[in-house]
Amino acid sequence: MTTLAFLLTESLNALSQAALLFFLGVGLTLIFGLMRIVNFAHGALYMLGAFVGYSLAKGSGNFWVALVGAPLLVGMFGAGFELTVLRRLYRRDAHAFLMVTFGLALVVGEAVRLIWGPDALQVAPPSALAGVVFLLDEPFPVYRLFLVATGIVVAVAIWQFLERSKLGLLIRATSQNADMASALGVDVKRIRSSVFGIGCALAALGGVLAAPLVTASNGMAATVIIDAFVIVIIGGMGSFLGSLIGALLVGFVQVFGNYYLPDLALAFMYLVMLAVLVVRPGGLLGKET
Amino acid sequence: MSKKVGPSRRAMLSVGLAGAATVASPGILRLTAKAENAPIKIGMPLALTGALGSVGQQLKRGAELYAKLQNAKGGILGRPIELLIEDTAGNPANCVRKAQEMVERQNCRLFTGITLSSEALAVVPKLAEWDAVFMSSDNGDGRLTAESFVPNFFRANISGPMGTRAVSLYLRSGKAQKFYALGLDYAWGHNSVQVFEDEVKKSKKDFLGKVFAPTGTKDYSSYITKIRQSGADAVFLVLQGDDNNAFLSQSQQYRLSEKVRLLTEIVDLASIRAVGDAALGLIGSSRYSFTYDYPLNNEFVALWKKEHDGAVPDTFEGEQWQAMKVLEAGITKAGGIEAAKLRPALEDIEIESVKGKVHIRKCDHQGVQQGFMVEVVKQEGIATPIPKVIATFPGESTTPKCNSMTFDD
Amino acid sequence: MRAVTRPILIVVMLALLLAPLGLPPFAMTLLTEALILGLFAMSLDLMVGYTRLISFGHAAAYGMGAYACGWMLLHTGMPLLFAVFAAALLTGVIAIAVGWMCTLATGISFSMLTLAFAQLLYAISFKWTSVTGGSDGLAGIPRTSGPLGFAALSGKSGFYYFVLACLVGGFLVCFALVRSPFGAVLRGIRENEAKTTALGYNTRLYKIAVVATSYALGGLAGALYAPFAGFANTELLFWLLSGQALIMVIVGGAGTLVGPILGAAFFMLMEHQLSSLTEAWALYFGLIFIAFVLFAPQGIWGLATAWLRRDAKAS
Amino acid sequence: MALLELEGVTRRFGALVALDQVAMAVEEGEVRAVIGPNGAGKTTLFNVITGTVKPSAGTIRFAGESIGGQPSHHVCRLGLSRTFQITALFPEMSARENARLAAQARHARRWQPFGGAGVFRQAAALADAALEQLGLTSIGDTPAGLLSHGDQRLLEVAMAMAQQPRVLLLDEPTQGLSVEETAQAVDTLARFLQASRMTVLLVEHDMEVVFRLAHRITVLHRGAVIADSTPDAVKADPAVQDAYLGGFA
Repeated sequence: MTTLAFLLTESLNALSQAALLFFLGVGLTLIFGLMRIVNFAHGALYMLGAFVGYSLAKGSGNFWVALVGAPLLVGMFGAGFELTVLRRLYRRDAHAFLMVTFGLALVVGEAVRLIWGPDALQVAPPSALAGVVFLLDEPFPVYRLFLVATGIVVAVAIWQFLERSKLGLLIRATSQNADMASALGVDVKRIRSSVFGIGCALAALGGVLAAPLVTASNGMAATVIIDAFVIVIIGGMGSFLGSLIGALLVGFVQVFGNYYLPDLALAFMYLVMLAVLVVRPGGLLGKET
Repeated sequence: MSKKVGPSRRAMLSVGLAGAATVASPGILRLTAKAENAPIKIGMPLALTGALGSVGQQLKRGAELYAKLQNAKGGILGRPIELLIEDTAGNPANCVRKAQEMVERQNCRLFTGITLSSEALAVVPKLAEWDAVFMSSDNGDGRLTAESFVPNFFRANISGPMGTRAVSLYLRSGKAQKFYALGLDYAWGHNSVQVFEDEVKKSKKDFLGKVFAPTGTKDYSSYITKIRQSGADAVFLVLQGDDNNAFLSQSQQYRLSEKVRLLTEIVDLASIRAVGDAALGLIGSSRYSFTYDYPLNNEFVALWKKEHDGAVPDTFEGEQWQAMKVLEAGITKAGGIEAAKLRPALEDIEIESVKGKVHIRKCDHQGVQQGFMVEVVKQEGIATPIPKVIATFPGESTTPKCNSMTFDD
Repeated sequence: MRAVTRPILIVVMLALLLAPLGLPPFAMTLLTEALILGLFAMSLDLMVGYTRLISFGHAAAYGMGAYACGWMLLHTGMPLLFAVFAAALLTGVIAIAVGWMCTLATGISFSMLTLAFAQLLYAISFKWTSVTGGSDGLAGIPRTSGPLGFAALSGKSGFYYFVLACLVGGFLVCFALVRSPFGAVLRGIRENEAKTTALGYNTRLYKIAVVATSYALGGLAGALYAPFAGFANTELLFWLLSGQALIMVIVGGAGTLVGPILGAAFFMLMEHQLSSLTEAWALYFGLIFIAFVLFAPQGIWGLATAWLRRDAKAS
Repeated sequence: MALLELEGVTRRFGALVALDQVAMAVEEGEVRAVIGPNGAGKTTLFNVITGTVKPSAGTIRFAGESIGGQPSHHVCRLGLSRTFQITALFPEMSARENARLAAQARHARRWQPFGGAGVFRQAAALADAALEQLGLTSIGDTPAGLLSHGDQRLLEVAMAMAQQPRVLLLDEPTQGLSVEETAQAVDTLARFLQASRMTVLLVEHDMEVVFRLAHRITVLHRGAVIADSTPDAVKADPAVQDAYLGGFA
């Protein structure tokens, strides 16, 4: 393998991981930006996405159905949870959200185990994406290129949504100041439900897309929630661009770090986070808290 | 690291404790009085949920079928078997607490099925105090019969080093010359990779390098790149659960097996089901395979299918079944379950099991048994690939020296 | 209020003192573990309830205490009494550095820095095999009895009394602390940190001090756990335990000291009993937390005091 | 010598010059107001004096000691106490506890981690005195968060006073109050200032309030001092009228 081929394939690997991390992080950061909620159930919803995706793919025989359907269903579930439970808590302190989302994580995790069983389940990529392409004579999985492309598409879509659409504008206004927004006649309640739903849908999208790489398994929630936190914190809580940068930074450091210093694999993310926070306590693009 | 404990001193201590406990505790006196038909309680603090919940569930099913059939035959020594099954979620703190509850509240003195090595290592030092015997059915950590050995511990299953040894014996006659190894970054991974490295070097082949990934790794691309760059003919994998599934799925997407032969320390059905065709061509040792053609095994598989709507028994279902059989033989021979009687009865016992002869050797309580090599292949009429037995090795050649994890030749 | 709770606390104290005489062995085992976890949760309450320093990494304190104590008991032959306190002290000293770093940030960033430290320790516990035993952890940790007639501590009831004494001692320390001038400043930081600084308090020093105290007491709990369970392993440093500790504090009632002790006992006993009844225990466990948030926002201690108050009014 | 003296104090935020060579001397017992249009640098001036923002250049002397660039908790302990433009209180504590915590900050054993009855007693005495000075004794046990807006503003002043400061810095004490509330608060403040002979540095938007309370006025415009005189002289100054007062006088 030439050095150039090595750098190219590893960079693409890093980008594909960054895409998966981004789906997790951006949902979390949107929710935080708007509602100041640290959603501990984010990992569980990611897992739910993978399992719902499994069933949809199996039932329809079509991965694309899963790719669209799972985020939709999980997003609706999230919006429903906001409507029924979270809505009652906005006047309460952070403790309430912490515990209620922790509770939700346990409930979703166990429900997945009860419905789909304890064994890991296979979600194969669609046949169009199952092959390899040769990049500088080295085989590279098409599926990973697809992840990179999806990451770019979703990032651009969210960015345009926030910048251009009316709801996006309202979300940005409400993130700045909820009282002012409601004084302007904005229906804050509806925005909160939508954003919580969108955040959960993005987590589920991450889950469906990760499933062909790691299978749908009961253990997948435990580790990703921390990854998502780290990315969001590195980028700055509530910052869309920050979550993108955080995901890229962690993706590259992890992939190259695993290669050059595998002994530190467990520590890279935290070292990056420590370094960033010591220099900029609010995260790279965050406001000082 | 933990010191080596001479069995004799601990043994004497536990006998002494047993005596003292019998005198001191009215509960035990009451129980011994009606021990004739009191149930035999077997404690199983299992990881039924959590990342290794799949393994815990297998152990549970294996034990439950055994207990059901054996109780239908009148139990052991005319006493019914009562399984005390509890979930630990794979957390050693829960495991120790649940086990302690079984001892203190239910007066349970037999354990099996403790799922994770970390759980087993936490429980094992307490066995003497509890005066309890622990028959391992899935713990692979070589240390349990080496540095961490205690007299009340027995292992009916194939250990990590034994699995690795089977792989290396198989390779001696193979064409592959250059090897690389990838293990999980914890005790089991390190031990097994070490055994493998020694074996490769002993057989005068090239060991090109090794790398360890932490449990919970989701992206194996960097490790796959390392394997590809090493130029090895074959890579030895010591992976488990989600990590194993992730690696196999991703290496298939990289077409890794077209270039490098994949060898693994442990092949099990749950993993094959999870990754499907990505497991095809995988060669590895198996702790138990339903495909092993042997009268007792065929009988067991038939029983299992009848009970479970035609499903075949998985690795740890078979292992747990065998562990129960060993325990049964020991209890029958000892005429009771008291550790002081059961321990000598189990030492040097030999039974016919689903995997052939199993002999619990006296020196470190390891069950000496055949090693199996399987290859994952497609079979007509079955959707998921199956592990086919391609070689067996006698127990004498796959079991390490007493109280160690290494091999002489 | 105080007039109502004080006699109750005295009765509970007496019951705890007499427990070994009447309780069966396993109830004693559970009670001892509940008290250890209670001490751990109470130590976190100093940060969460009294200073609004929400730590996502308190497992670091527990794990450090457990490993340090376990290592000393296994390798130095130091008696139990000294090893436990030395481990707590060591945890507190290391926490000064941790506190210094983490208090560079505030709010959620503070929480994440504590998490980062805990996870780095978790990674270290895997790698520093010669001291921590790697993934196997330290097993077979003895309760080495000491000189000066402290042999009784290694027995079942003796150890229970030792744990009880540590919990009561820890409680008195916390109780005095939160009612002292120092504690008044902590309340100030909790309610409005910028204002507290403007009044002329060097709030960062107070925060570092409270982190160190909290970790030292959390370390004490961990140091008791190691000889109690006989092992120390990486799970004790994992973030899941940090999350659980936070839940114990909130479910019990943050900022009450007694509440988190009850919360810890509730959490542990609930998990233990539920998981015996059903494999789907996590489902019910999660629903209980959600119900608590919705219907008992003040936590267990809030429920208990409200009930006592009503009782007192009725009589 | 003046109690608080500023010389050539400059503060830049990037290209923006928020304070430009500000010089000013506040005598003991004087009530000095700083006025100026929005963005003139009034709040930055407060922040520079109290140490929340470091000056880019210049010296600040308090009772002869240079305090420029010292951390705010240190500056505060020397005897400069401030209030904030946006009410900053401890909402769950009673008014008395708010003032007591403020007084405690001046106590040598403010950090004592046990007991502390003596510390509390002494601080409470100062707190009660300060509440009395501002006419808040009757609401001493009410949680600060539940007080009326006017009382909250006065409580802030009481908290500053409980610290027995040598200079009191008031940042828009009537900010956010209604007309009636303002009138009441200004009455109370005027009575209190007269009785206490406190040295005060005051930033205020409401010109009526300024002319009622201040002995002397400094006018800031784009970070620079454009006038520094008695209220009447400032009212008459055409430069000030141009820059700021408009048609007020």
